[in-house]
Amino acid sequence: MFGKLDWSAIPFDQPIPLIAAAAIGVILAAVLGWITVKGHWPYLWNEWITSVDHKRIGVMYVMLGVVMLVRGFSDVMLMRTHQAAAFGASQGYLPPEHYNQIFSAHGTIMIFFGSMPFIIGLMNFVVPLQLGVRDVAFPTLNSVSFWLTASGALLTNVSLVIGEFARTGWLPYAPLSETSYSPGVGVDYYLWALQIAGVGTLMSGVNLVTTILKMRAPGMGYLRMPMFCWTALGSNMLIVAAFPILTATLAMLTLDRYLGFHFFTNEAGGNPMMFMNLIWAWGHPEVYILVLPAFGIFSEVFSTFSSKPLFGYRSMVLATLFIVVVSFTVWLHHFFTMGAGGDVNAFFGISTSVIAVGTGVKVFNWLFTMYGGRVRFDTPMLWALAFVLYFVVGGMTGVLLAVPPADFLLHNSMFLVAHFHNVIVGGVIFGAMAGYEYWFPKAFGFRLDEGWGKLAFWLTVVGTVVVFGAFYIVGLEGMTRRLQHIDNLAWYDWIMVALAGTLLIAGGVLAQIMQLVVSIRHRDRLRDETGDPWDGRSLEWITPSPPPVFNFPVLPDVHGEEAYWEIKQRAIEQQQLSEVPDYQPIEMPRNSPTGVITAFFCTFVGFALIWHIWWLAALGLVGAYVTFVVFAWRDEVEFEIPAEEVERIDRARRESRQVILERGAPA
Amino acid sequence: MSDHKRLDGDRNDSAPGDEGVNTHEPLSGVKGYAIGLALASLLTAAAFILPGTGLIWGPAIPAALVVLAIAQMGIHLVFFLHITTGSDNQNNVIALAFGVLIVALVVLGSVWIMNHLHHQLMTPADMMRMMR
Amino acid sequence: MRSRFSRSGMRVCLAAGMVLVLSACSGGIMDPAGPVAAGERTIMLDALAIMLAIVLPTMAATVAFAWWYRAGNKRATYRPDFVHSGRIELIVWSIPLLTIMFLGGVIWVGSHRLDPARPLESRVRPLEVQVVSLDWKWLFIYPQQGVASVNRLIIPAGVPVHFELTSASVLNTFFVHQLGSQIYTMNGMRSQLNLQADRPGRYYGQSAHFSGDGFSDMNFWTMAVPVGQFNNWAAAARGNGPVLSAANYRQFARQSQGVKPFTFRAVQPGLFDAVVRQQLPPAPGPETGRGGHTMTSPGDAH
Amino acid sequence: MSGATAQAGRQHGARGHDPYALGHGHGGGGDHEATGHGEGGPASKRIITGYGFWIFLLSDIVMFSGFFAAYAVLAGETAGGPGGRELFELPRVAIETALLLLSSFTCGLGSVATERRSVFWTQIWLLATGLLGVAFLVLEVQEFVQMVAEGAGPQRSAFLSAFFALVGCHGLHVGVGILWLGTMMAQLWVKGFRADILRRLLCFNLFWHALDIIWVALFTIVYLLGSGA
Ligand code: HEO
Ligand code: HEM
Ligand SMILES: [Cu+2]
Repeated sequence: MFGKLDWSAIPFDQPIPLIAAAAIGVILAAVLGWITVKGHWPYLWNEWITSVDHKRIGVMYVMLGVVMLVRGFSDVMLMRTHQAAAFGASQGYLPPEHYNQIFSAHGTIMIFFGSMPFIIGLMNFVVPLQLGVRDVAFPTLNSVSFWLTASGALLTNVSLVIGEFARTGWLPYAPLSETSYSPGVGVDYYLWALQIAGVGTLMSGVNLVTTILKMRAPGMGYLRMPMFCWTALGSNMLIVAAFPILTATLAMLTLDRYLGFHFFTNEAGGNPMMFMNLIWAWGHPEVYILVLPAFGIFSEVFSTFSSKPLFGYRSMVLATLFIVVVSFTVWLHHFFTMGAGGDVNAFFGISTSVIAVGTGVKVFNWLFTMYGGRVRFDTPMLWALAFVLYFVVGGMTGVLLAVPPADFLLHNSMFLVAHFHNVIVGGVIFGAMAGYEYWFPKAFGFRLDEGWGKLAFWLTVVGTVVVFGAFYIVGLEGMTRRLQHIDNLAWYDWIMVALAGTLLIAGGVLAQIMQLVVSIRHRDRLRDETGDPWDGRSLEWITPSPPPVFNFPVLPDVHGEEAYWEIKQRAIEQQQLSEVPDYQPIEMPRNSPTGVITAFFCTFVGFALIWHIWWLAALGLVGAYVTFVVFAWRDEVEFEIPAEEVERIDRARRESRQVILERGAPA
Repeated sequence: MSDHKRLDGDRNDSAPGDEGVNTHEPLSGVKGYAIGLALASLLTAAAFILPGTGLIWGPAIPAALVVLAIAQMGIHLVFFLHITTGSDNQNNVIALAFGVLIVALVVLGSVWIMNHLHHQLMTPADMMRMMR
Repeated sequence: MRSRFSRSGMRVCLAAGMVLVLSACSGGIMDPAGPVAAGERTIMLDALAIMLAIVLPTMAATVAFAWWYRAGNKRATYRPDFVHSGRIELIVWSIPLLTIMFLGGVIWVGSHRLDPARPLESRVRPLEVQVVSLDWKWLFIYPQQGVASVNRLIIPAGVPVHFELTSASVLNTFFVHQLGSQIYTMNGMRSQLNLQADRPGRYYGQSAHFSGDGFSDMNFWTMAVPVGQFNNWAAAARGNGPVLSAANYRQFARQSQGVKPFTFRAVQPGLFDAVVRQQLPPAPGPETGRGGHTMTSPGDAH
Repeated sequence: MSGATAQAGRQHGARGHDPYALGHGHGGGGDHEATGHGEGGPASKRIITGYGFWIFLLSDIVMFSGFFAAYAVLAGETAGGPGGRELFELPRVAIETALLLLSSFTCGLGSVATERRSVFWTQIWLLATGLLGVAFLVLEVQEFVQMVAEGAGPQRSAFLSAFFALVGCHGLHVGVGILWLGTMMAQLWVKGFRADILRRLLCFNLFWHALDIIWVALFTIVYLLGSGA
């Protein structure tokens, strides 16, 4: 009846996950109870859960990302404290089978359910606004994508209490991940969670590519798109081109595990090296999927807070496309030490370091954007500056690892761990934070508190420098990654330093949460009345904060390279707003529960397959198909907002714009 | 209204699979599909039959088959999917080119890497087999 | 070698100094004990120095630009139309490009010279060692001596060693930091590695690739000893200890942790090849995991 | 902010804001017609949908390339079991190919009928397409069953794993396509040529033709080359 699922699946013998799960369960129950008591369900259901508005979906993506980043960080606390206590004779407090799950879960959660949703959420929210259109190309599909990602995140976290998570590292290298060496359900959780979330990501990629290429405000030629749209395009092209490889690879491993195929097994001619090859053919582009949008965010931030257009726009576009293509020719640098020989290693080493050219161009153009500017040090700009200082070091160590003879020494060391955190935290997370601080007022209509924001900034930045600085050094001293127990006492001091740094980051995380709490409490004081709090340059700042469902009452007519800046300057110059347009009724897509329902069924299918509950899997599949048919049968997919309503909403906006105009120079 | 301007087809842009916007080309409609079918059948037949006839130099057969396959894919793209070089089709073709590039990189790259690995990590037994 | 980069000589010293101070003589990769490790370290430091020569000024410029052009600075000129410059564009592309071209040369030559499979130049005939990584211990077979050692690698100093490596089960990495060049061990594959210890000493070695529950303690000491002492050791090893036969091997290949170093008095000839060719089947994994039992045992396929 | 910025704005105001000296600051929505080329505003819904689906298809083809890569690498790993030469029956493959090619043709005729807004003929051709697809699947399943019965199932060797996965993945696509087709025929029956149904028909056509293209790669690389040509 329940396949392999029985009471032994619950880790009664391990207090830590049980207590954690119980705590989360209590909190969740409390939140749900509160919502029920307050009667917020209809609002949540109608306005958020079934929403197909790209802004709402974007916000939900970011919320999922934030929660999962905190979840991933709790793993970090476990790892750091455990390792600090696991030297020599002491075994620490986490047995290997548990510790191994923790670093695997940390990596998986941070990449797939922390950073990816955060970044995709920002793209979802911002790209249509910057392009001057009303939504993404496929709004309902967008909701499906989001909920599938959430479904994957849910499965990953369920593994904490029911069964186990993979103990193989964040990429389940075969043959360790094959049934012979990982008989438990951990790898199965990994496979289905990622497969479901991966489909969501892929569809989100299709959606955004189509949006950017086919839906832009009149006059918005390719070379007039804001830089963030370009990097979003690059990132989503990579998603479309790389995620299918992940899907295929995971499917092969699934076939091996479920049906006894021999893709990557030790037996019958299977080839484990093929797993590494394929997973990295996806894995390397993946890191640029993460970091390209962050580059875009920094481009926007540098330009806005230097009060200058972005320097060297054309080079930036070129560099982005360059990175997109070249990132598909470098994947072997993750297994130089497999022994493919001098020619192959040299080719991939060189092509890897060539990426530094494209990235270097970007860095230099950001510098020259500041040159001759008026630099304002608001929180987003602080993150951007810290990013450049920090990321160039991480990039440099990346290039060092791309030199095969150096990699022969550094592969799989803590130096490598330091490298990728240096670029991921310094690039992706700093970028996400900058974007969060920058676009928060747009999304919610009030700014975030600067004091707490700066505190969070300093704690996090100093903390990361300390932690990963220590990792670089122990890496050079020969320490390997993924150690549950350390018997080389020479590394002790640096592990303690890393622990101290982790505590600083924890302080940063807390300060970041405080910032949100304090800002919500003082939202009236922090209200953004104008819709343009930073003196912005691209079209999202022409809308009120938060923007109405339809974003733009009339699609903006773009006349220049910086669409909004140009409109704003013209208004200031002529001391009047553009003419009142001729408002027309607007058709917007109706909300739809398709996304949640599909994800609901997919979660069940995933869970059922993990535990071999075949009837439930079949039921879930049928449910998903029925959902699809019902969705396809809908007759009314859009609703109309009458012209008067549009006019009423836009009148308020125009009044607040008048304020900007009269001030002559917005703050 | 600019955004309601053209709801049925842009003059300079067409959906993939749609026939070109300036439709009245000679090779459109049923005729186009028929020609496509004829050409594809021809190429398929050639691929199945030629290797058995001894008309092609043995070692060159794989190359011939690959070329035939590429030609047939081209036929499908042009006559069934209406991918052309027309300006209304640029976006579709660029996307296709990007896709083909990625496919080529992944397949050729993997084969190249795995061949080298296989060669470098060959077991003594394999080496014997190679010699033979 | 260093003098070639005289322009950035200062920084070379700085970088090298920094790194060395940080990890002097810790037994890590900065303290090479053989030609391979030394070559690799030099390449690493060279590459680092070249890159620091660009990265450090970039970082300095970041701080300087941001500070000088701060909004409150009355002396800085505001130039909102300075957004494009063909000259700067050219420079911006060529600086990293040139650096990478040079680095590319280093990569090309280095990858070939230090290819792990490439024999070391030496007048001495290399010692053959066959390495098998097992869950979770190391087996070192000395075909020329006819003995084997578990969890301790004994090699003669000053003599090149030619390793052939494979794995009994999952992927591991053989790595002795001070000798250089780690390499994967994989079931059904035979990797090759050439190393040499220049001076006698005790060097830390470990698996550098995660391989399951016993991975953390899958380390071993490498003892580089004078040639005479090595021969004595081999002779002594031939004197006692069990014999490593195929049957023993199957037993030995089962998962275990914390195995104390010991030696095998004799090794069944061709054992290593049998493992590589999978004539000896891959070693079994654990019996169960949470929520699962082994459905097929890896031996079944044969 | 200040005069200087406003100044900059003013300077460029006249000929459109072109700070990057890209040289086409004429601006305005009217000059160019199509989004694809820059300036015409969002494309029509049909183009957006078609293009989105096109991108999806390309991603699907990349997924196939993963399976193709695996097949190419593992094709020689028969582990002492049967190889393609012993297993593949070219006559059946030839029939399969003919069926699929013909179904691509009927599918195209269907789209011509759709363009002429003939529900009857559209349904007829869709039905023909579906039936040809089913016939193809039947042959493929027959082949699989036969191989498994001969002890040449996917568990036998890495080569057979890769074979079953690759060909099976294509078969799965055909199966899903048939399910989709059936659903859509019902929809067309009930709802007629609504705009969204026309868009779905366009997507289905793309999908079906793409499957045929993949089959070309498949029968060439797997069957023809594999049977030792
Ligand atoms: C967002 C994530 C991200 C980013 C952006 C990068 C960027 C780079 N990475 Fe990293 N990486 C990332 C994430 C990872 N990398 C990894 C592993 C990894 C490895 C394998 C090491 C090993 O396993 O032994 C190599 C060789 C690199 C190289 C590089 C290079 C050359 C870049 C370049 O893109 C950096 C370019 C930037 C530069 C160089 C700085 C700015 C340039 C300037 C200022 C110009 C002048 C500079 C020069 C000319 C040098 N990476 C892993 C390990 C996964 C695992 O094993 O678990 C992860 C997760
Ligand atoms: C912010 C603070 C963070 C800290 C202190 C931190 C710390 C760590 C530590 C200690 C490890 C294990 C190292 C080892 O193998 O011994 C690790 C692994 C890893 N981390 Fe983080 N991390 C942080 C954030 C992130 C983020 C944001 C991401 C990704 C977006 C990330 C991705 C990874 C990955 C992929 C691994 C490898 C997991 C594996 O070995 O399988 N980390 N991290
Ligand atoms: Cu990489």
